[in-house]
Amino acid sequence: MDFTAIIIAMASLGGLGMIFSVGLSIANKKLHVEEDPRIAEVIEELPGANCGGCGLPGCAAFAEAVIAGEAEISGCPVNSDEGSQLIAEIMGVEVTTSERLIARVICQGGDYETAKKGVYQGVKTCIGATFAGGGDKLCSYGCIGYSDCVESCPFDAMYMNDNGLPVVINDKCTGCGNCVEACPRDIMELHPESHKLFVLCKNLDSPKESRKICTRACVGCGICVRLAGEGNMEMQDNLAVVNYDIYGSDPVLPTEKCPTDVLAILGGQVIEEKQSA
Amino acid sequence: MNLTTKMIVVLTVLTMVAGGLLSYWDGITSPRIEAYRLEQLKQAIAEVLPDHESYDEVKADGMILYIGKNSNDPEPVGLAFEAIGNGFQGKISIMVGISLDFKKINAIKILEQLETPGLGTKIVEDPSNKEDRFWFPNQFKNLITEPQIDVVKNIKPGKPNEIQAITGATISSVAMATILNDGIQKAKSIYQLKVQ
Amino acid sequence: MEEKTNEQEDQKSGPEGADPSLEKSTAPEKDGEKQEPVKKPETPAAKPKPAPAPKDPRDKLFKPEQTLIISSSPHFHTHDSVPKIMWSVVAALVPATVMAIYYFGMDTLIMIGSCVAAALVTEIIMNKMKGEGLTINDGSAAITGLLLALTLPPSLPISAGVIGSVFSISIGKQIFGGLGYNIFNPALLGRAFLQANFPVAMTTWTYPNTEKYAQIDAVTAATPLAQFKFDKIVANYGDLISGNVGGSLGETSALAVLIGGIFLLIMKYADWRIPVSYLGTVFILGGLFWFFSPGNYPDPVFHLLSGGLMLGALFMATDMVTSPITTAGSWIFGAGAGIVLVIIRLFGGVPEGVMYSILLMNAFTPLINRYTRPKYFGEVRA
Amino acid sequence: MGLPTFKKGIHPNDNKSFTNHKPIEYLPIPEEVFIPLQQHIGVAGDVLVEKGQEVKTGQVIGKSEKFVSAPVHASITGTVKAVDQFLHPLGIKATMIHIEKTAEEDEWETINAPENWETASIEDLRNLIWQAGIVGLGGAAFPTHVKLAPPKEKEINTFILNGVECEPFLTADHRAMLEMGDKMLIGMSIIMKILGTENGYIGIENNKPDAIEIMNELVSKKFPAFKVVPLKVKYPQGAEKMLIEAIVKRRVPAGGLPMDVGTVVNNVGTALAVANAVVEGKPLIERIVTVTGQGITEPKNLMVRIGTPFKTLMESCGGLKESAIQVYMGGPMMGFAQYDMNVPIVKATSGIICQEKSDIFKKKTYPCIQCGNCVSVCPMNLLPTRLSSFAEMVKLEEAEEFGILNCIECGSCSYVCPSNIPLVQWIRVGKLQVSESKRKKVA
Amino acid sequence: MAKSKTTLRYEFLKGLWDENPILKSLLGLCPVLAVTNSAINGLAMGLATTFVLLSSSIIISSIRNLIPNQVRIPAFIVIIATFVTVADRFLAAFFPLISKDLGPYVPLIVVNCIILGRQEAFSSKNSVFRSIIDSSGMGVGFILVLVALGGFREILGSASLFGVTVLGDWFQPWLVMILPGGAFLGLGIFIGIANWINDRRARA
Amino acid sequence: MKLILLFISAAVVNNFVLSYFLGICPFIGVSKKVSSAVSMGMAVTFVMTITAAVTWLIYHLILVPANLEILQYVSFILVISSLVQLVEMFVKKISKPLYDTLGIYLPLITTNCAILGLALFAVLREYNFMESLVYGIGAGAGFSLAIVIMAGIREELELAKVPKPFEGAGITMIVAASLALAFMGFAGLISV
Ligand SMILES: Cc1cc2nc3c(=O)[nH]c(=O)nc-3n(C[C@H](O)[C@H](O)[C@H](O)COP(=O)(O)O)c2cc1C
Ligand SMILES: Cc1cc2nc3c(=O)[nH]c(=O)nc-3n(C[C@H](O)[C@H](O)[C@H](O)COP(=O)(O)O)c2cc1C
Ligand SMILES: Cc1cc2nc3c(=O)[nH]c(=O)nc-3n(C[C@H](O)[C@H](O)[C@H](O)COP(=O)(O)O)c2cc1C
Ligand SMILES: Cc1cc2nc3c(=O)[nH]c(=O)nc-3n(C[C@H](O)[C@H](O)[C@H](O)CO)c2cc1C
Ligand code: SF4
Ligand code: SF4
Ligand code: SF4
Ligand code: SF4
Ligand code: FES
Repeated sequence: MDFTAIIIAMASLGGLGMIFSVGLSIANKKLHVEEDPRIAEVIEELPGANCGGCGLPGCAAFAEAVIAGEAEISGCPVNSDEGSQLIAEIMGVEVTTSERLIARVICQGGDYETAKKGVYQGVKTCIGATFAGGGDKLCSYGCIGYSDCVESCPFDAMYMNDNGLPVVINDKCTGCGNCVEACPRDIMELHPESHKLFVLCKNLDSPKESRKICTRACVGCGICVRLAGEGNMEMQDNLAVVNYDIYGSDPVLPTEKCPTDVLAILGGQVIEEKQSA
Repeated sequence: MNLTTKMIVVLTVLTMVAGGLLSYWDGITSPRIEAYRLEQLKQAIAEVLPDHESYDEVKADGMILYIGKNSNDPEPVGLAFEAIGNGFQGKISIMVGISLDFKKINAIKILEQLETPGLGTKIVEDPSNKEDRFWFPNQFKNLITEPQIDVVKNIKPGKPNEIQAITGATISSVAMATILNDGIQKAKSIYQLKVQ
Repeated sequence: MEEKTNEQEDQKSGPEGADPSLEKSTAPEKDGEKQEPVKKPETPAAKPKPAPAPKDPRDKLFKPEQTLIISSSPHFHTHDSVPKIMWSVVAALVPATVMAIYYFGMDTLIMIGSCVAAALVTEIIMNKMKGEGLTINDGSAAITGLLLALTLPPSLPISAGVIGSVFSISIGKQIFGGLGYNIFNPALLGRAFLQANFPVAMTTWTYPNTEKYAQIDAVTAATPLAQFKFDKIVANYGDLISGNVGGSLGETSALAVLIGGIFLLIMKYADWRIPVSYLGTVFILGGLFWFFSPGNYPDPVFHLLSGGLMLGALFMATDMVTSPITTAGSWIFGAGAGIVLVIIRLFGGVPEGVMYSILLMNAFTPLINRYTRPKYFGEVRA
Repeated sequence: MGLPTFKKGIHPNDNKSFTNHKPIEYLPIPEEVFIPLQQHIGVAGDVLVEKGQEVKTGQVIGKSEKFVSAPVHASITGTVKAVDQFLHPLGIKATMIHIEKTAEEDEWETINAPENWETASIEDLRNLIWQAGIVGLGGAAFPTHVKLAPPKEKEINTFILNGVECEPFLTADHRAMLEMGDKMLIGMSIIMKILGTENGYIGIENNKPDAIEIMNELVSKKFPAFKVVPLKVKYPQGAEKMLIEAIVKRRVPAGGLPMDVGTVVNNVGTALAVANAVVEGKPLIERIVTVTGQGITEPKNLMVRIGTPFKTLMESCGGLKESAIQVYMGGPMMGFAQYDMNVPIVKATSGIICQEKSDIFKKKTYPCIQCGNCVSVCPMNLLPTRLSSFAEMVKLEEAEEFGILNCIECGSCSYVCPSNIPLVQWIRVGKLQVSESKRKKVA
Repeated sequence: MAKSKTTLRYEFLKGLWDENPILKSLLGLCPVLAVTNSAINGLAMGLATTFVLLSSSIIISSIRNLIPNQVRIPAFIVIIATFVTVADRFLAAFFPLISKDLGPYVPLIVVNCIILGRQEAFSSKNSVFRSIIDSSGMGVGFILVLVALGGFREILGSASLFGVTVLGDWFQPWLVMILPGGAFLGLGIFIGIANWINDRRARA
Repeated sequence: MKLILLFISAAVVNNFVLSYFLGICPFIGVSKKVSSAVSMGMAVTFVMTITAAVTWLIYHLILVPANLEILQYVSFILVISSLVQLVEMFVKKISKPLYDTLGIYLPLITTNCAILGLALFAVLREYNFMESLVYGIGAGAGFSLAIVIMAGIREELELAKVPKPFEGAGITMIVAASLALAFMGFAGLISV
């Protein structure tokens, strides 16, 4: 065993190591750029879907905004409460839990229920169809049915049913609102979980018109308004509207009285049950 | 310990340990590696030179001549050297065994090459040729080197200094001839200078 | 875009009286994904139906007197279509195919047939695997098979041709998404694959069955380019034009290729800029080398007529899918391919570089497109 | 080389022989009209009438005080039946005023035209044009008084009268030039007086030799300052930017307006309307509409009241054939498909085209084969194939970088695409999304 | 990174499929591509890598608290490089033929992203025992893919497996499979198939 | 002339990525956008050049005289990683834009086979200092060429309908295979 060789080796490599560690430590002092280490920590805790549901261009941007105090800690709609809690720990504050939002499909005019106005040919997206008279369904207010909302959902929380209507899978919906953005007809709406009563129609046509257009259109008969009581619901432009500020969370309303079955009480269940028949 | 010292100490200690460890390992492995290298060399020389007992090394100009000897024979049995040159893709290095007058190749062995598999690699062996997988390197056995080694294509060589090119790898074949021709020239001049 | 016809429209609403939506109320249950309703929703299926009610609630709905087409402008369209273009290319390849059969015998026909068939079958299989409609009618797979066959040496085993054809369509085209999305020319990629796979078979040539070569008993021939590269022999132009030389099936007769190519250019199915710049660059660059050192380098006309240049420039470089869409891009594409070709032919390890030059420029095409985007009307660029 | 024109563009079959020889017919006053409040680019007016109210022809029934807006007038004398949502030819529900005819003869409520326009002040003239509710009749329906009020720093030195009518089938402008050229040129003079320019050009495509001849004659007789410019037949020659390039060789900058290069362009119909308003005090209540195509029994050029349902026009043309499968408002390249014949004629309706066969229906769509045809025809020098894929893949930044907002939706690209890709529709989607995301960024 | 909940079993198995370093994380691709022209080379490379991975994990996880963050990477690399040298010399001394075939790719294990990646992501944060489990899982996953890819390429490219001829004379070897193009192609197909299987599993 | 040929050989004919499989991780990872590919290419070229110079010095001035070739890997990698880290810190300090386009890629490069491979090849082939330097630049240029082409193609493929399982890495490998096939055309052009 040649010990000199070993010593030389230790000395040379050790020397190299020393030189560079000295260099690095000097550099570490002289060249250090301050950056909040919490940004990285927050990013760790985010789900990383980069869905934009928070209104910022991505998870990293959201993290920076949280650190800068420009965004709510619970502002990420996707993050679990547990996750938000962890971020809060990083930030050293309490989280305010907001009520869960769920997307609702406010139309029941599927292929089966609505009148057709012709044959649509062209781009099979809802927004594309708006440039050519809005698809082949006659209703100018209802769902076009080319699934823009479904495509836009980053969490696979939607699908199109056989009747050509979108369906939200409640458990998967995070309330990010992408589908609301995507829908050119404003059929998708975000509602707090506590909203139970819905008028599943957007048609503003006169009763005469709407009867001709869809078997599941609100025909503006006003029965529901009368049953619900003044102030709780009202008719606006031939359409019944629920006043959610004071009503709609715990309604006791005989929904079957609605002649076209647009009135629905939706719990957590999939809206499809209401729409497919 | 503050951070800076810690950084320096940790890295220095680590590298020292690593250096020591490796040097120790070097002591164990390098003799074996060296032995293997020598073994390989000896084997290659043995393959290209006729029977011999030992060889002398003559170094010059970056080339080593191995002169094969038998103890009871004053004349060396022949000469071996490594010829290196460019092939189709990269360097080809060939161990050449040659007669002392440099007129006749005894045999060659290709030590390294980077030719295209299946094409240029036929200079080493040709698995598709069932009769003689080594037909190409075997062509060099007892090949006459004067005036120089020539390559012919698609026909059987007519002259004693000709070899037949590999179909589809003319470049590699020609490169072999060139490397040998150049190497022989160089070895010859070294031999004449140093040995004679 | 799937087309919708009136008939389909009718079928969609189901047979008279039957209520398709009734079945749907038992729509796929996703376990755990649905919560129990707060209150059982009243579905009409559960609701007692008023007895004499109209059979179908939709009877009351509006029915247009005349079903009209709703589409976005423009409502006019040319009469060109993808299949029309593709089958015209096949037609344009007929002269070269005929010459190939004439020179290399009926085996050629079998080779071409197998390659085309393999291409079509692969296309069908890939269509099925991807779960999409059949796309063989558009003709592009047939072109790929045909062009691949025309670039193969006459003596290549049929099985190798079939392997190449399968590779062309599966890896060269369908894996990128099918027609229109491939980056590399599928036929050439298939050929490059074969070249690397079976290098010897792919560089073994035979002479045409013509009188000129009847006496020569050599099994293997050399292509004019290889002859020049390794032995500095220049073939005569007449043979090059008519195709009476060794080489790939469809490339030997410059004239036959040219006839088909000109047809394509006239029909505007191929961008004239690409062959012009490709051939032009080869002519000029090759000419320069020849001018300064005629002994070492072949003359430019020889360059143009020999090897697969004509076939490549007219039929393969012009494949619109894999060439730039901008006009400036087309010029650059052709010129780049020309430069690469001359470098490979004069200095490379292989005698012919058409395939590689086009494949390389295919790789550059996205970048070319990117950097040659024309200024749009009134654009001011920083 | 000959006639001036612009770069790129296409040559669709012009199909004008259906109606180009048919004189303009006056459609009898219709039984009812539906007058949308919004028939122009800009702010919609407020309703000035109530249900049950009697209105006279020419009476203002909707208007807004906002600058970029135009009033609408009753086009017949009658009673207001309803103010409600009705289907607009653009495929949306819009507020319209439904008037039922009560008198066979018009009772006019005109605007105060000056005695002699040549001495009237520019302010008055412009005001008059606003009162008359005149908007561009070339298709975009931009309020003309706004166009004629360029900001001070933009000096306007050229006016071009757009008599190109490059869309296939349409002949309304062509007939107007033949039959009402006189009045039209007076309108042009008025516009040029307002703009204060001396250089007037009249651009006409070479497939209307009779119009060129008549205009030349009129010009040489009465308006020697004007110049008639015959243009090579090519679509979309009529688009402002192309026309300006063809005639005065100026390029409107991207995102800019013609006035950025000192030019204003107006349609021949607009000039006619200006003359009607200024000389006769008649607001814009009628326009020429070409009803044509294989799918209509008897193609015609009709002078019709704004608000007349399509149905009425078709009946006067012998009705829609059984075999008709498509009807659109406007030309085949830019027109809007219709499915309900109750929609009314609006100020921007230049024609109703009824087709028996459709070029695109049932035609298969293939993936883009990168042939570059679309690139080689786009008059705006865009890469339509890329724009459409960007829109499809929602790559808005790239789309904007590639100039999607500059597309004039002329349809040339879709027309030539061998893969039959609905390029323009995708591009429209992209444009909408890009401008939305831009707006969001600003907000 | 609250991984403490996961079971040891999963800690090991994840390397085989769910977090397979090659098919999922796409790390350490250079040796994968370069040396898989035969199954035996793949195996040797896999073993060498696993050795380095395992030994450096042990060392790093045991001294993880001593190393300051700023010199983390140099320190890790020195440790890794040491073991690589050990392995390289070992091969050269005892398996010279394989060492020759693997050429310069053994030293390149130093910079193999898998090893550094595992140290960064796991060993520097977990106990020695967990690190060993994790590294062996990763190592086995690595070896499996290497051998499979090596086998695939060897069969097609040389008609043999582990040096034994398996395909008869009728088979003309696909030389491209032992060339660079074949390496990329083979790995691409492997990745595609792996994703396809995952998709199917996710949907089922 | 030798140096020029060496450069072309390293950049094109024996491309590091396409024929030696070095630096595949960044080649796959950072080739999604042309702009970042260009930055990565520049960063790699920069580090390669430094590496070629520094490792040559270390090898020939320290390791060979002291007969310590066994420390080759350790010392090379130590030097490279420390240097890169220093450069990164430096860039971050002096220029934010430069850091954003180049700096953030630097740490990725430490663990890039291409760098160490370059150092080892240069030693293996017994290049002198100048050759070593040119080899470094050429290899960097070759890497940049490959990654920029790949990024261009991948940007285009964003618009393509690649089957789901092959999206991303799968198709990237297939493209790399095709590129490797195409680059075989340069085989035998130069054999240095
Ligand atoms: C992918 C590829 C690899 C090649 N590899 C070699 C090679 O290793 N050796 C060689 O001499 N030629 C090689 N070539 C060159 C050609 O095969 C060339 O045509 C041949 O050298 C000419 O020989 P021939 O006249 O017998 O056909 C290669 C060509 C290609 C396309
Ligand atoms: C938002 C907007 C503002 C405009 N402002 C003016 C203007 O200030 N002056 C003007 O002369 N034209 C203006 N225009 C009209 C355009 O010049 C042009 O006439 C109109 O966009 C229709 O042209 P087209 O039919 O060729 O598309 C404006 C148009 C739009 C859409
Ligand atoms: C593609 C395209 C084609 C057009 N073709 C015509 C045309 O043929 N005739 C016309 O008067 N205006 C045409 N226009 C409208 C003009 O661009 C411009 O808006 C109009 O001439 C302005 O006049 P106005 O404000 O009086 O309508 C076209 C616009 C576009 C975008
Ligand atoms: C002018 C022209 C040339 C073509 N050349 C080729 C070709 O060289 N190779 C090929 O596979 N397909 C070719 N095609 C067919 C088609 O474009 C090709 O299959 C696509 O690349 C598949 O996406 C050509 C088509 C046209 C119109
Ligand atoms: S359904 Fe709508 S709100 Fe819910 S997750 Fe999907 S896109 Fe977001
Ligand atoms: S809800 Fe809206 S986006 Fe969804 S399919 Fe209907 S119209 Fe389209
Ligand atoms: S992109 Fe727009 S401007 Fe260009 S041709 Fe198409 S529609 Fe016309
Ligand atoms: S014309 Fe159609 S097929 Fe051709 S490039 Fe344009 S979009 Fe693609
Ligand atoms: S293994 Fe080579 S760069 Fe990652």
